Amino acid sequence: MMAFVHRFFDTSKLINLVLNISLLLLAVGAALLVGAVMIWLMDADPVKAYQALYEGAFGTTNSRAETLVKATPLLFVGIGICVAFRGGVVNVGGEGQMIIGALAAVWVALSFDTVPRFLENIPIHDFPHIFIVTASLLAGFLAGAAWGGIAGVLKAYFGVNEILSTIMLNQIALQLMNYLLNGVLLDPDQKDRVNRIPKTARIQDYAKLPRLEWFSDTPTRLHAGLIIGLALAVVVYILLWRTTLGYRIRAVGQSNRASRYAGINVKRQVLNAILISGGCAGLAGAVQVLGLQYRMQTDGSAAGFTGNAGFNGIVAALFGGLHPIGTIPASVFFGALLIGAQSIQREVQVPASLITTLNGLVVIFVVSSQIFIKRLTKRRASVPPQPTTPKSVPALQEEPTQ
Amino acid sequence: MPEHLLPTGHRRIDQMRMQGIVKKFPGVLAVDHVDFDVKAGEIHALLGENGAGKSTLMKILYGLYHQEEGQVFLNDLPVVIRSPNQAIQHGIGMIHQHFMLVPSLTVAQNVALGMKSSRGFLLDIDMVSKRIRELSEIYGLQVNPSTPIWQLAVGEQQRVEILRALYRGAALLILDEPTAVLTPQEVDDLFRILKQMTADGHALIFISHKLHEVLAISQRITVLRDGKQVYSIPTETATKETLAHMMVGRPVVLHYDLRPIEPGPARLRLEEVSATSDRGDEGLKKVSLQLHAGEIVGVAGVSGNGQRELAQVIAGMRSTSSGKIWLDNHDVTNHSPAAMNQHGLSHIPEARMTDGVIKNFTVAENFVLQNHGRKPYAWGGVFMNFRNITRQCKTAIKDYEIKTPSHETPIKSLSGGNIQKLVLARELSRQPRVLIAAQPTRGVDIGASEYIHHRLLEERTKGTAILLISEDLDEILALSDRIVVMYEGAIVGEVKRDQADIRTLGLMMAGSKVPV
Amino acid sequence: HHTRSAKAQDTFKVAVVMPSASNDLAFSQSMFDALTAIDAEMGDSFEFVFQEGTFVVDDAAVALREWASSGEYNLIIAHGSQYGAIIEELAPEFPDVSFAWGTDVDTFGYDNVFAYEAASDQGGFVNGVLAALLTKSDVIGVVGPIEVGDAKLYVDGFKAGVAWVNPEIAVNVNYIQSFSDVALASEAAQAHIANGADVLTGSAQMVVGAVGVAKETGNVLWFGQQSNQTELAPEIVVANQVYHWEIVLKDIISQIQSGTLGGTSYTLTLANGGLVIEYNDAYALSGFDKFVADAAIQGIIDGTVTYTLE
Amino acid sequence: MITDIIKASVAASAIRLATPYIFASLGETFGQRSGVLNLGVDGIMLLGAFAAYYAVFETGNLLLGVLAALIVGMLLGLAMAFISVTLQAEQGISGIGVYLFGLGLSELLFQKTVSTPTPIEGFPRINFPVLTDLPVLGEIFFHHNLLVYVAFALVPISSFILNRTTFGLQIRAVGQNPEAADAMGISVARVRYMTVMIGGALAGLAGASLSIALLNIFQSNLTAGQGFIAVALVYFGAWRPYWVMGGALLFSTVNALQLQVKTIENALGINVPSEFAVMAPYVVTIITLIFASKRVEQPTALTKPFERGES
Ligand SMILES: Nc1ncnc2c1ncn2[C@@H]1O[C@H](COP(=O)(O)OP(=O)(O)OP(=O)(O)O)[C@@H](O)[C@H]1O
Ligand SMILES: Nc1ncnc2c1ncn2[C@@H]1O[C@H](COP(=O)(O)OP(=O)(O)OP(=O)(O)O)[C@@H](O)[C@H]1O
Ligand SMILES: [Mg+2]
Ligand SMILES: [Mg+2]
Repeated sequence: MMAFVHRFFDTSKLINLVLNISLLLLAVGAALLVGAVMIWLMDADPVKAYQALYEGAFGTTNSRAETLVKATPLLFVGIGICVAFRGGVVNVGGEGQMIIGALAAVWVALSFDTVPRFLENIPIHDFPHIFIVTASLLAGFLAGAAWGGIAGVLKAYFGVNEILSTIMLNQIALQLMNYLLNGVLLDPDQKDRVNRIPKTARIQDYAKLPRLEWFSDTPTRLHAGLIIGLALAVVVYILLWRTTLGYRIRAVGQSNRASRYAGINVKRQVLNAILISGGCAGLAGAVQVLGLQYRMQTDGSAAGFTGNAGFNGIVAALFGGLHPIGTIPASVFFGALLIGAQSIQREVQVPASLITTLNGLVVIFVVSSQIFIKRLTKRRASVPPQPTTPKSVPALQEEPTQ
Repeated sequence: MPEHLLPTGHRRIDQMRMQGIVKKFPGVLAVDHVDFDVKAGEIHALLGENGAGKSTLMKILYGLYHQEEGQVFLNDLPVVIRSPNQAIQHGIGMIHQHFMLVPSLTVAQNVALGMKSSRGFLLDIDMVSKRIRELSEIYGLQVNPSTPIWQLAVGEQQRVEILRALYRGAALLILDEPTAVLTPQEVDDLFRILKQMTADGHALIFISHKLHEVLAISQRITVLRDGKQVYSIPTETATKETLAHMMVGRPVVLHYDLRPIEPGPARLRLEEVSATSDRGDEGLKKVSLQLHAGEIVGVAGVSGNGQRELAQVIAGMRSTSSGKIWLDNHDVTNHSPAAMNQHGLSHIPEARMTDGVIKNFTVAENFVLQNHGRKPYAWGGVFMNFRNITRQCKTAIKDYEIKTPSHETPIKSLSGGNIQKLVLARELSRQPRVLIAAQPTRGVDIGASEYIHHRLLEERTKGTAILLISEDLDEILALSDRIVVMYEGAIVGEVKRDQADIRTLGLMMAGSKVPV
Repeated sequence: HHTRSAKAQDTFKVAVVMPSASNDLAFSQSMFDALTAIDAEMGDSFEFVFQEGTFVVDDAAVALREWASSGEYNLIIAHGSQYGAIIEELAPEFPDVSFAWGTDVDTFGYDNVFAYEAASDQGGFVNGVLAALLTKSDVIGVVGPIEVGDAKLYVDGFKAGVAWVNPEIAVNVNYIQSFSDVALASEAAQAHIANGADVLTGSAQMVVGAVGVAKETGNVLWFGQQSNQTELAPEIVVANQVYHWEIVLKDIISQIQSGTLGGTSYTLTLANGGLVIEYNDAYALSGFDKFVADAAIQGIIDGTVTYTLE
Repeated sequence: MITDIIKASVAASAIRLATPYIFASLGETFGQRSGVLNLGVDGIMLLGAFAAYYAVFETGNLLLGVLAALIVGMLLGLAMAFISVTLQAEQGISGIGVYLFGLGLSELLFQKTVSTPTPIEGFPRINFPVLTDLPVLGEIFFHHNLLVYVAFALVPISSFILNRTTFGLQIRAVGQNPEAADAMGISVARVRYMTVMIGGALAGLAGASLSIALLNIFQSNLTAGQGFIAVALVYFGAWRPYWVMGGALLFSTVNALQLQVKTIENALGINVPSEFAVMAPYVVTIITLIFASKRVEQPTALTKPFERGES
């Protein structure tokens, strides 16, 4: 743990961090400036709009809570993306993996429609609750991992490019969700209605992740998923840089050839990377259901459930330097942006599409500003040569795994 | 050079002069006020240790880097060269240390790359191929224009690079370590071509770590050390010893004393091993070989005759199509690299930058590439033990005199020689019973080469069985107890060290069966 | 122009969240049009704000909670059946705030929740009757989004209407599993036509693609649903079932004004005028066909025409 | 039963469905061959679709519509090139940014201009003398609008450009070994700018093919994610135009087939859940790839920004 603290608090890193953050803010500012012009062109007041953005994201206890709620699935997906990309796997299947994870979690949660007797007899406070929630989360992780694993097996053993397979698997997962929510998982109350809504029954209270009541006096939707996400970030950080498994995954991500030379089973590590990544995305889905929505429902689209977290998590991870710890602030940043942007729509009544445009601009400006950060860090690193953190982004597409 | 082959608009270079060139990189003064010149019809050699600044100086001339100070003159006119494109237009060509070829394209396509086509925006590969054949004939460079580069051996790729420079009508040609990957025969061929080029009025700059080559081919020699020009003399007044001394800053031992050792029991046995090459043909044909404790067996051969496959098959990186491999009487045929490591095999791979190390990993991380999951580097095979890794790596850095800012530096910012030393340190630290050393000193300067050779000999004394694969016959002759020669995937002969001479070895490498 | 200003105390303020664009010619637009109509009628004493394009369920939760906790709105509408779970959670938390949601009938037992739905099977039935009368090939095609909710109700009603006229007529239904894929909807329509359909209908916003195909083919008719789609293809649209949520909203408003915050669930029907069959005047419907359709409408209203949905 | 399913109309449908994919995937092929991954294709398609639609809506001139889509696509390609080549931004994310930007802006502009989905007169079906009236073949091949033929004509043209021209050679070299290309005097940046702009223009055209040729209408998110499938199809086709076309046709054929099966399933007496029918093209695409050969010329520098002197 000391080494961990040390890693994050040496001065040169601190300066880099400050630089990073100021540039990030500058880029966001530039994007918002362009956005201001657009808002103004829409006959709305940009100042009021951005006030609304800030207020919407941070202004009240509730908005702060909502920002964190929005950040939670981004964090889970982002952490998974760190593992995948470090292992040289471009996992754009977060959407599908979230869906499958959520389906598994809700299925397990629902199967405990009463607290089983054997759980009640254990004299630990809240044991049935902890057991059922853990089982549901685990199911979410495993199912997400399995769904990612399909792409992993296809890549490692059949040479099918994972960008292709994960894009396709997202659609397949979506249809699977629609099928199950309108079929075996359908809320029994809905079964006999002609115009039934494709949703599951609500999970029991003891299957829910608790809300974080200490966060404020008034109830918010902030739930324990955030805490799990933070813990997961630390765990995955340790996994990647403190364990032999992480070493192997990173080695394979950097060089298939050198890894093969080193006796590392490249295919297995490719699979490991995407299994973990898919598992994290699966957890994101599970947490959304167990902590927030308490049931699954579909409007026929993936985003209706995931809120695009499967994609936004990639952005968060890359802005977080493909580092699980860096992904934490990056997720909060994006959570705030997404929440604040909606508030613009409500407060100054600009179309939702302006908000989407604005999000696009922020992503573009922030990602474009990275080069200046890179240049600055390089110049700073001049004399003497600095030991670098594992910051380098692995080459995404190296040789085919054969 | 025959006039009809010169592209139009091309300029003749009678004289090129670089004056007071300074180039800084973050933290290093790579080139420090260097004057350098070359004339038409002459070869000027550039010498220096790894990282002395040779490549940097030449990249400035070729427009890849820009000098902070100094001026380049062509035919006494100051010129500014901002890009390779401008260099090419001035008639400057460069053959890079790492080949600049596109593997999936054919020879002709690589040559045509970046050239104007006679048919406008349509490619005219037939025309290019025809001209390539003409040039091949004139200079005796055999290549098939329609072969993709990835199918060519390194030596052949080198020929393509030279052909391309000739094709483009380079009046001034920079050759950055062109011989590092060539066999003696290929070097002879190259030298013949270079001489022909100078006779045709080309100006040539030649970089090499091999002193005898420099002495043999150049008219003038300049030595760089730490970016500074420390020595510039006509070749006829230079000797190996002075040159080595000037480069390294201390005297260098150029000959080794190989005391005979009684070889121990056989450690590695190959029985009629065959394997398929990357190209899909039979790369290894029924190779049988025995390696005893305490001996160095040299594998000589022209590159691309199965040496790569041999090393990879033993290391478990390539599967055999038939035959058996025994390590200490265990059948290890087609075992994984991990298993081979377990059995006590160490392997210095030929392609150190792509196979031997992970460029973005730190020195320390690279130091435990194979053993990261084992004691003392890991707890229970799960958690890395960085305290031990750091300690052992620091010891290795000290013992092997590896020049690196720290054990946490990404290995890619070390020079090739130092990377090679780290690989060596790692492989020897595992106390191997058998060591495969493939091209251990390729592209490494003489100071470092000397060091690596000493280490190999020490290892031999300790009783390790060593297979030394090298295209450098001098190295083979200096270090091997026995020498086997490979040709077209098969072992075509074996000689004892004291019976070996360069001429017969050269003949065997060319495929003639010399009975031993 | 619908910005919130708390000046007039007696202004009735509504906030609504909806899944797609407010001008989607379908579900979201039906609510937007209703609110606009009420706004026109009540003038200064009515105001509404909206958040459109909120297909992400979770985002709707943020908006609804924000509105609820602001305490500024007399009524908060969650226009989308996928938002039900949010209302279920918010309602007990904000007992003084009135919520409405649809399309569903469930008020979750809370007395501050209104629920509303449309008996779209009724208009579907009428459309089906007309379609059956007009088809010459005896093949009719339906393009649907996903096989649930409002869309399924309409389609099932439509099928019943066709069967009421002539059970021999084939009604081919294609749920393309998307509310937004216009291209797929268009190809589904092509497939229907290639298999002999000469009358088409469909539900949800992606059907504009199908309307286009019908129009281009020339001799294929279209029946609209949710909004008046006549302008998409004046030559071939025969009739539309249009939702008039105004009648529900008006009642809700008056209930709230008299102190009742919820507890009622509404259904738009032909009888209560919430569902209206709007004919396309430009289409020359024969007197007989119109007579039968009107008879069906009347029959449904007075209960003489009954049907069962599959 | 089989003859009920496999009909000329299904083939014709497949050809129409494939058209936007072919445009967009060919464009993406150019970019990727030179080493630039543009994940923002869908956003460019949307803006191209809107530009074409709006131009036709205002002027009724179809050529102007095509031109508008090309220009808008090219400009977005230019922006994408600037971001990923000059600013060397992470290509995966900048693509997502461009996607969001295009998705939002196309809808915003639509709402501010036309506002409600309004049909326009798009490219008409071409009536070929004799050919159009041929049985079966006429319906499959000679019953389409101009842009459909342009899309398919672009396949051999793209293949020709990539394999037989100096520009194509430069593209391949830059995508495989930018250092080598640079050393041979080729401007890596110039080549990448051009390919990404070509990619943008073709993505714009893909959008136009939807809004002014196949659907003749605009609506928010008209493409419904087709741009992402187009990127996937580039991998399917392993960066070769003909294979990319094959992928687009395979995907679209399965899609047309599932629509056909669903349409007549009552008559066939079967009941395939819609969800599985809609899933079919995705599943078939993946499965096909498992059996496809893998020996390809891969742009090894894909997603890697190039900077001279960095090795
Ligand atoms: N791209 C670069 N960025 C930073 N520093 C560099 C770069 N290229 C070279 N250097 C520095 O310049 C110095 C000279 O390097 P150069 O490649 O010219 O050496 P060299 O003489 O060619 O060595 P070798 O014999 O290994 O080829 C090195 O010490 C190195 O630190
Ligand atoms: N990107 C870089 N950043 C910093 N230093 C660099 C970089 N590239 C090269 N160098 C430095 O340039 C020097 C020579 O590098 P080069 O790549 O020529 O080595 P090499 O060719 O592998 O060595 P050898 O001559 O042994 O083959 C090294 O000392 C290395 O530190
Ligand atoms: Mg070097
Ligand atoms: Mg060099």
